[in-house]
Amino acid sequence: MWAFIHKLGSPKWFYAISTRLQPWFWGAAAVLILVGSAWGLAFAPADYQQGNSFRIIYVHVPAAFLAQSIFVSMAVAGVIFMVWKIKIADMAAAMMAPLGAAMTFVALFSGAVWGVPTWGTWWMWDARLTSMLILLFLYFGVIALRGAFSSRDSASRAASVLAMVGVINIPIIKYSVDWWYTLHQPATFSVTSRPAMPVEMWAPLLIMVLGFYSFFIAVTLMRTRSEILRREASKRWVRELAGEVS
Amino acid sequence: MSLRLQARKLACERDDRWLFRDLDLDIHAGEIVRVEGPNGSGKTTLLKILSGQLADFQGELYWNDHPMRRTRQDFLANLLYLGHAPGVKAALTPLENLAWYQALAGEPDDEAARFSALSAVGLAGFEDLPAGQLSAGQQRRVALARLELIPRPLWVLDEPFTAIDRDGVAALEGRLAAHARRGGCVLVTTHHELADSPALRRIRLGQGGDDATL
Amino acid sequence: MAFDSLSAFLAMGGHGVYVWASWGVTGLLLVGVVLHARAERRALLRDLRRRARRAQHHGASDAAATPVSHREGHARES
Amino acid sequence: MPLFREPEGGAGVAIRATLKRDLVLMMRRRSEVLNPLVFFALVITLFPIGISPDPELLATIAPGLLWVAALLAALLSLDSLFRSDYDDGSLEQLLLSPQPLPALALAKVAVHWLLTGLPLALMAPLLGILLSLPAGSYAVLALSLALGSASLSLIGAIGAALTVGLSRGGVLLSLLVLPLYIPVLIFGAGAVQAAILGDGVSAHLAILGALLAVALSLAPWAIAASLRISING
Repeated sequence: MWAFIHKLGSPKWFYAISTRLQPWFWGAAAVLILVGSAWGLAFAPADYQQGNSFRIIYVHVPAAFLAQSIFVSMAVAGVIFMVWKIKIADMAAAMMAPLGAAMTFVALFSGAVWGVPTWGTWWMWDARLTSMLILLFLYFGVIALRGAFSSRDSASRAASVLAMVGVINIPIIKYSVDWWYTLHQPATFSVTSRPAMPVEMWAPLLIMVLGFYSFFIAVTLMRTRSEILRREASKRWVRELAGEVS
Repeated sequence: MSLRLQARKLACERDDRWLFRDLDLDIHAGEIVRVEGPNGSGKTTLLKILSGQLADFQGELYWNDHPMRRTRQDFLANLLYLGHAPGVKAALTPLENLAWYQALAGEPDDEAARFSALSAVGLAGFEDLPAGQLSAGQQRRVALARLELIPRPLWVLDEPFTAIDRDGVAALEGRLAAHARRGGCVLVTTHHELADSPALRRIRLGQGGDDATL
Repeated sequence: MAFDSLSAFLAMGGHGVYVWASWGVTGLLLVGVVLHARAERRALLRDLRRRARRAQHHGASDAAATPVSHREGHARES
Repeated sequence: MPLFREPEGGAGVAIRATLKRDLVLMMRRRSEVLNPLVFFALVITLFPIGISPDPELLATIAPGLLWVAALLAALLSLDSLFRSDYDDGSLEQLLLSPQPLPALALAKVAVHWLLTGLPLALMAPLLGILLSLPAGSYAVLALSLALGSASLSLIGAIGAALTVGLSRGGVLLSLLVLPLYIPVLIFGAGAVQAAILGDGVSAHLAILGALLAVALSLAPWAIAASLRISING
């Protein structure tokens, strides 16, 4: 009986909770990103070495953080789905993947553009950029695998397994790429690893990171709510809800 | 020995369509249970669920009154499943195919038993030919030889009569009846009409599933 | 304020192209994600409402039979 | 025949039988064993033609080329690892045996390595001559490939198990598996490079061994779980 409630009650409960939580995260995301952008773009001091191109850090680093965190979240959701059979976790994982890929792309793009003023080239096989590129392929793999199955349950399980395998590999890939990079490019200037940053520089960065995380949570809540409606369309409460909204 | 496979409130959804819902089953020793229904009604799916291959369903399975999750090992040790595909390697001879199945089932490596199982299904003289050179019906017979070779009380057979000639059908039908008489249990889908007997039960799966009844 | 004038702000000390390109692409992507999520939700609700109306026409019982999501592949010979 | 007999042969018997069966099967279809080797040789032939026959240039890029080509050759044969078993129904029988599935899957992967990874490793020094690979690195090349390709087979088998039920799984398989191959490639090619430079190679080989140990301890479970998913359709 409990299992029954657990299975069927959960999406409805999640829907109600997330409907209430969602505006807060949207608000936080908007405020944090606006404040962080204004501060980072206009008020933070220019870097003594890189000048104003340094301001790319305020989108590059949050996007890179998010890109990695989303993959880890996907794997955690996969574990929750596989072990406790909670479908909400899988819906969230499915909705996160494209956002994660988008964030990886942002990190790659901003990193590449940043490379022009710092290295004088659009692409450098920098350790961080290389890891990001591999992460992008991992995202593509998870998304493609999910799309390839005709049965939704199999698709969910396969994507969960791949996300778990991927998340075990990410640190291995990261360390091996770092090692490979130091071997081939000894003592090259790396864009983001620098001696202590003054507070006027890292405070906006922190705000931007928090803003990006809020944005991620808000988008995931919203899209998971949509996915609930899609998957549970035949359930009574969804039909009633659709009637109310209209 | 006890032999009881139960399903409670079994429901399975495929592509937003219920194959069956609220299906209760109770299968005992000495029974032949024939699953019936039109194409696409979920016969194979039901057999796969009942043989523990599919996880994507609602409801509970019990093996000898214990939840299947906990008795899976014991259940598998009692099960012999024959699927749509015969599971016969074309590049191996019937003898080699059976040897693998023997080892997989934890049976002793016994060549004489393999020979007699093959001759019981009418494949005497074909033991050492690559299975790829046999006809479809003969390949199916290689798979059926497992029924003679591996002692398992619960048989789950998906369309076992496919591609088999008339004599073979009669022999197999007799084989199923004999298994049930000895206290075994057979779960089968087939388009072939089985002769009525007290041991025979039918489960009908209807389109849409609401009318799935015993 | 790190800049004296608007033009200095836009020029970013000669690095304007790179800074604004990065920020622009990021901003566009974030806005795109939000718009996509909203469009997705609206389309879904529209679909659900249409189904609800149809169900009222046909009698409420068989609303469950038609799927919203049209995944590839249909019931194969089972 | 009795109605029921308790399975007495343990997992060891089943594993040995599966090893034997897969070896016999591969031996009867020798072209499947030879194809990756021929592919390996062909790809290595393309590089001097496409880049330059200059021995010095070739020597500097040889470790990477040999490793990448061997990796692709191993990938080529992965798709068929579970495919024929899936098609003829033996895979569902494998899943329904009362033996531990990870161990049986490991047996199949072991055969794959024995007939793909190991031959590729043994063949690589020959192709190294074609690329004027500096002397002194040949043994390391073969050893690193033998060690690394075992990890590749294990990781690749996860992808093969995930895609075996899909009709067009081949391309998807490469997409899933290649990013996961990168650490093995880095340390494998790195070992050969280190041997050429005269540095110690034991660190590289130790890391390759560590990667193999991780793959050996985790991959069989992932493969088993993936096979169960794929059989669901």
